[in-house]
Amino acid sequence: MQELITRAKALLESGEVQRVLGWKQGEHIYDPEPAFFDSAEALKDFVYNGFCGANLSKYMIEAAKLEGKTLVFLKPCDSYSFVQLMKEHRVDREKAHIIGVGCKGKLSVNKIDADGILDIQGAGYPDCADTLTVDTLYGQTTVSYKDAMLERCHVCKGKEHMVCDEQIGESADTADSDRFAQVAAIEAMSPEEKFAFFQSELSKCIRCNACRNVCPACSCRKCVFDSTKFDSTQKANTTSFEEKMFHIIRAFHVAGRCTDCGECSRVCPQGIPLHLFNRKFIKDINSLYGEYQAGVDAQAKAPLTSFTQEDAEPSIVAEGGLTHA
Amino acid sequence: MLKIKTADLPALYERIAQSQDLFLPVRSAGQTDFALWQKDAQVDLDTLKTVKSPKDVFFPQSETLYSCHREDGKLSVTPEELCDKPFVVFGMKACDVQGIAVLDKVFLSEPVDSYYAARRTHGTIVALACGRPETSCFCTVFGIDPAAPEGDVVTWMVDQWLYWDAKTDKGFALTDFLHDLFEPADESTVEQVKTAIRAIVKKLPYADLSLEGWGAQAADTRFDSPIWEQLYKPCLACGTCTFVCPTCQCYDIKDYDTGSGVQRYRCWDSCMYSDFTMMAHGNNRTSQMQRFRQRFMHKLAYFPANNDGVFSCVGCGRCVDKCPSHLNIVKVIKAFGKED
Amino acid sequence: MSKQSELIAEISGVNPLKCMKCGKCSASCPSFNEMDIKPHQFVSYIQRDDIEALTASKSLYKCLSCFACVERCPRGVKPGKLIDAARQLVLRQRGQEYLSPDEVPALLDEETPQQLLMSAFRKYRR
Amino acid sequence: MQKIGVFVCHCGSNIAATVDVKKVAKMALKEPGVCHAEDYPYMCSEAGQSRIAAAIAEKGLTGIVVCSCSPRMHEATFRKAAERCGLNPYMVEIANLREHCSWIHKDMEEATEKAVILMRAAVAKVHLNTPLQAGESAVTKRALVIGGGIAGIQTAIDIADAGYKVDIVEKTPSIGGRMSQLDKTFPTLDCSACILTPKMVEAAAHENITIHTYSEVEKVSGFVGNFTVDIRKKARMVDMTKCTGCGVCQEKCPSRKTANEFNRGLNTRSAIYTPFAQAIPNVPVIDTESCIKFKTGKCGVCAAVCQAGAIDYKQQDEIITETYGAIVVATGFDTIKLDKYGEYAYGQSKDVITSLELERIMNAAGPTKGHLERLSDGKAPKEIVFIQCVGSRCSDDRGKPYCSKICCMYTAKHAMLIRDKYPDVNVTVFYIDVRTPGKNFDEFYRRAVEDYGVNYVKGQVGKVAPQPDGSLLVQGVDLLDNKQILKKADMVVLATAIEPNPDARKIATMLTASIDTNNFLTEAHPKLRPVESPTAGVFLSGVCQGPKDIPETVAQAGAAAVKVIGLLAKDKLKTNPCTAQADELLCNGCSTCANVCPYGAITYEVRLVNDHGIREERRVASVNSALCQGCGACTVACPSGAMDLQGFSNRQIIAEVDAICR
Amino acid sequence: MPVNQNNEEFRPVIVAFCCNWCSYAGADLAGSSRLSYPADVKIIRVPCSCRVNPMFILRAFEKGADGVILCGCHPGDCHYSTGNYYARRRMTLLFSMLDFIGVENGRTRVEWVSAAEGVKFSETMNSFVAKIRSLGKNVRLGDLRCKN
Repeated sequence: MQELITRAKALLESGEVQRVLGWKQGEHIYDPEPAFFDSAEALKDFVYNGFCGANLSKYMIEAAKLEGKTLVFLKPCDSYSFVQLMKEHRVDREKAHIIGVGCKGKLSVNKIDADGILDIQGAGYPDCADTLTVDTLYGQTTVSYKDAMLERCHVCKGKEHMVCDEQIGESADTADSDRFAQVAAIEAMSPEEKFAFFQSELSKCIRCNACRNVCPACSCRKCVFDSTKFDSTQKANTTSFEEKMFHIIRAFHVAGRCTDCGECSRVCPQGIPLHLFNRKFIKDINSLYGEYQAGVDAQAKAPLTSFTQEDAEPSIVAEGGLTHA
Repeated sequence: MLKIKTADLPALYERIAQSQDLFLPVRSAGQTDFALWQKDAQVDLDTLKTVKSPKDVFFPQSETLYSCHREDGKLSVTPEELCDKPFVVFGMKACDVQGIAVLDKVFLSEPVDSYYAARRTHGTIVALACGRPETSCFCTVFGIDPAAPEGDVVTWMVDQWLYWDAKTDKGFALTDFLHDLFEPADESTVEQVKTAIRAIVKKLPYADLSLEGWGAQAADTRFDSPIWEQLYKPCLACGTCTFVCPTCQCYDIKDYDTGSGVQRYRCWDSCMYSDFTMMAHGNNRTSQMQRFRQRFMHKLAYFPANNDGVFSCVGCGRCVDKCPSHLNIVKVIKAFGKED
Repeated sequence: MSKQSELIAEISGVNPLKCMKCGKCSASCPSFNEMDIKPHQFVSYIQRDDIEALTASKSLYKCLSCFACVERCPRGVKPGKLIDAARQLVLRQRGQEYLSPDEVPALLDEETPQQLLMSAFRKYRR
Repeated sequence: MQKIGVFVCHCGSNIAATVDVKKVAKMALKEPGVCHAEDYPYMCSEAGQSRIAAAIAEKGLTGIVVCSCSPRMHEATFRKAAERCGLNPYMVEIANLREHCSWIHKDMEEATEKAVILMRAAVAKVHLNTPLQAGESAVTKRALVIGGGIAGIQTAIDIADAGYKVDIVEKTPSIGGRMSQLDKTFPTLDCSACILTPKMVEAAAHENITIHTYSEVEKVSGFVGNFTVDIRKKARMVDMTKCTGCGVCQEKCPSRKTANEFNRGLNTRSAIYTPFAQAIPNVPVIDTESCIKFKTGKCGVCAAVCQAGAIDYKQQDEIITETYGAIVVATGFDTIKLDKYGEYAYGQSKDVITSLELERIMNAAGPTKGHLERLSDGKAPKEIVFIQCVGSRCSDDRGKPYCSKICCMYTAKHAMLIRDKYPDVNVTVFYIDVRTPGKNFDEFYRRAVEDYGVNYVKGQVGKVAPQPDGSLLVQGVDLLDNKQILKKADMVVLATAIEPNPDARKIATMLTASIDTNNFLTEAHPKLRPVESPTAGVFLSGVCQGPKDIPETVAQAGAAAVKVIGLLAKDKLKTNPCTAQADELLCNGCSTCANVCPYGAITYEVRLVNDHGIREERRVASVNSALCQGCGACTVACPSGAMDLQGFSNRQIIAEVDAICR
Repeated sequence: MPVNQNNEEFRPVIVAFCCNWCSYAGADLAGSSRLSYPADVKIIRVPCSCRVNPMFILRAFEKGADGVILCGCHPGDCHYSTGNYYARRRMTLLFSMLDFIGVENGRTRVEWVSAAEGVKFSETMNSFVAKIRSLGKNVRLGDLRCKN
């Protein structure tokens, strides 16, 4: 972490960058917030630990409007989002100085089953422990680092940064489960079971729009659900239809653009596994149109803006051709 | 003071539900929220904080106000019927009950919101003292005692028992209705529990949060502070904090075309949204900084200014737990504290 | 069409109406001269429902099932399949009156090529 | 709120017999905004239109719905009627009560109920219609003809004669096409070259015609009146400006083993070659695949002998970009491959040939200098069998389902010519039907039979078996005699089916012109618009549209030319106003829409935007409405809904959906 | 709610989006050839199959449609050359998602119908209506407010 601060200070002082986009120390170890630092002095609050899960790419849209360069720290998986945003002309590569920061898996405080958490040891970076020690109001407990990791880290896309000017810190590939296992398990359900599953998950949705607003792919200036263009404006779900409509359309709009960064699931206050929608599309796209990972190549043709003459017919769905693929 | 074995609570729920709707914390798909009790409901009194506050029992996320129907060129308007059946909310915490008190100030002052008033009239609140306060709790900062909530009935969970103390007429009526399920209890046990809770509360990290400088005068002194520019930056402009908050009371009114008519309904709105209070001329708060400032100034300055110093934050800490950017009212209060 | 013609159409999977009377089948047929009803005429019998004449004809058994007509018919009418279907009709009417496999060896002529035997099986009993 | 008038047409009894038109009109009056509704026997008639006009004037209608036949039939009629009354033509919507309702339903109640819903959907849509103005686009006064055969040449000459510039793009080194390969033409037996060559020369010499031979169309963009076409001019390796056409290079070329395409591979040619003597331009090309210089680097004979110094081994393909107002497709045909017809022994015996090969054999400039001889041994044949319908009228995958149309006549011609020149040769024709509709066609065929003694046998050939003695045993059938025929022949000629040029599909795709399952280009209307493609500005000439003989081809070529002239005569074209529009306040500038636009109509610009008081520079999409054809692909690709389509807007379609589902 | 098996009484609401150049003309041809199909089908004309936004399809279901079918030009024959290829990908993914969340997959369909295929148009509509009748009312995707 000190290395990051030193480098950031140097870049700020040399005038190379005007500001630093990173994470700021919160009240506890587990609540750092994304923050802009304008001065070397401000960097005293800079923090980088296992709880810095927030993907800073989306903040670069606003940063692109500011004078001068912004130094941004991107974890390997965040860098996919930045490339995708570059592809969509939403960020300005010229105005970004990207430090690819190492990552050994990010943690979710929600996955630590303890009341009254005061402090957590072992969540630092780069020296993270296999087992986290959790001090609470009601005593001490432990949890393994792996068990406290965000869902996305279990299907880690790897240690490589897709874009950066320099790299600081080691990364670890934390993948230990099949990215599409959950999707396949749902595909194997009967229609009734599928419906019941999503009904119970989506009925929790409070339409806070956190999933949308955190999503680097949902970078529309004005979302269709906020505009009158489709007579689709909704503030709150009134019926179960609206929950589905919102999440299907949201997933559809980011299909082929979603890098599977997992921010939607991370921020959902109701713990809805929203990544399932995106991953279903990714799985279908991979099996129908060839492996495609958004955010790898800013020049690659996106699956929904390209085609081949031999593409599968939509009837493949009714024929069950996608559920066993 | 009465008590009932926790193992017998299902019988109590069933009894209540025989004659009225019962809302209580129910676990579903891994999360606990207040919901209508049904036979197979997984009641969860262990989770301290439901994701959403129980305010939607009185002020639903979305409710129809009236319906219009057109036939043969004529328009008929049918107002939605007001709540006219008694119901019980079981398991509200001290902060949540205070949240309702805040909403009362808004909806029960003139002009009275008849939809809300009808529900308040018919609802009986059974409050539950907080067994294990959480790191994010800071209700005591607002003078709330989590060991002794307000409510029509106040309850405490002690070992295998639920202690039951009716406080109001509604509370006594409910207790009478259920009387055969209870046995008499000793108040001293409850007093011990209260003491224990108060001891934990003192250890909470935000227990000594200072509200100095807030209140009515902050409207003048803190509106133009440069701190806002710094604070709002990580805000994603989502509505999580607003929708989980027990006191946020803003709503939008919209029309839904059902094909055969129009339903006019209202639904929660969030001052964090870019189209909040959007009108024909545009929006009166055009930047996210302004919207962000609005939320906290409303809770900590404007509301007390208009309500005898009562803050419209109850320190439940839900926004602290749920903000995707780990941004929250505690950080805001502290940021200004440091500045002073 | 009568029941029998329909049956033939069903067994053969052939639509006799597709025939354009080009004669390619008859031109291709190695047994043409031995047949009383010529391959290109099969469809006419079926179209005019004269199945009796067809099943009584010599052609039924003169067809070698070489399938040259099936291969070459430009319209997919496949007279070889039609006549095969007619044979099947006859066999069905005749019931169980056919050789059982254990009777065959006794009737075998040393000189008979194996291939002819196979096509004979195909021809007389599917 | 709009003031909407609803006009329900009886269409005589076509609609009124199954739909209660009075009820539809009555129900219309209950719809919001509808202040006038009436029914009338023929809305499209003069009287019907004047009723619409009267209602517009009296009630001050701002939008109208006509419940009638398909909009594809009379939308234009009613739009014009509205326009005459001062109502914007795009304030008219049609509810299709005939094709989509009365004609397919029998039950009156059911049909009426549906008719009311269709009317409602149209009313709901028209509420959201906005007046649209057709834009104008200039017409480039130049036409492109793809293909330099008789069809292309004729079209080009006709257009050029009317005073417009025309370019011909021909793939091979010379114009002339299939017709240049023919010997004589039916039914007059005049020499093909004698009538074609003057046309070729005329085209070459025409001041308005530019010929690009040895060239191919590479890319087409744009739209009617404004096509932009990339043409690849393949490297000839011979400088057109220097070559005198003396032919010495071809004589001296040491590589002489390449199959001669012009002679259908019946003999060989040199690596530097002109396809035939009368070629235009008379400038050879080097076939780099055969040329020793290109294969080994060691040769250069042609350059050494060329006195004009025209040989240029360093020439590269060149791409030129031209703009055109109209494009004519005249890509012609080829004969099908016969590899699936093993029974005819084509490819197995040199003496089984196609009719087109016979044309070359009969031609004085052909491989046998016009002598009828067997290609196997050079002997004169005594017995020749012609087989008709080889690959034509086949419903299987070996051949083509259609009649190739020209075979009956050219076979009669061949038979007649042979009998005329070699009376001792017996000619037998196996046929299925002899089809001779055409002026003097049947007379011509009868002459072959009656005057020249050609033996016509009704029946097909099952097998052609090459015999050890070099003869061919033809096993056929005489259906009229009900006899199988075994005939020894010295030569068998196959009337091979024709198919569209294999490049037709590629070109149709480039032009977004539609094409049928047999790769013939589709006409805009089979009866009324036979020389136009459904794609505006693209016209069809010759066999690319369907099998034709020379007179028909020339006639169609002229017809296509007239259509082109009619188009080029206009200075401006009205453009479809139903184009996409980007809302700059919603646009993210993400380029997704541009990625799916087939017309390149969407560009991006950085613009100062005032978004409810926030002024900032934004990268936003901008639609060139002259290029946009209104497909709507961008509207769905756009995640924020910034892109919308005029005339078919999101809200209009949703209004229709709502009206239908309510 | 029980699933209505081949319920002849049940009159489904079916929205058919037809592209202007092929399928709408195919429907016209079905009409002029008097090839009948149930009146439950209501056609909306769109310029091209690629104009159909998934929002339109969900909207139809929201407002009470029991089935939605999209008809366009055959692949390779699009008037705009590529529109139906985009539509094909979009609809495949949308249908797959609807299937994923448990909506009966027979409720949506895409068919390519050319201007010459009046017979196919009518056959397609007949079979689609039969399918929707067998599936019964759409209860999984409707908005409850539209039912009264």
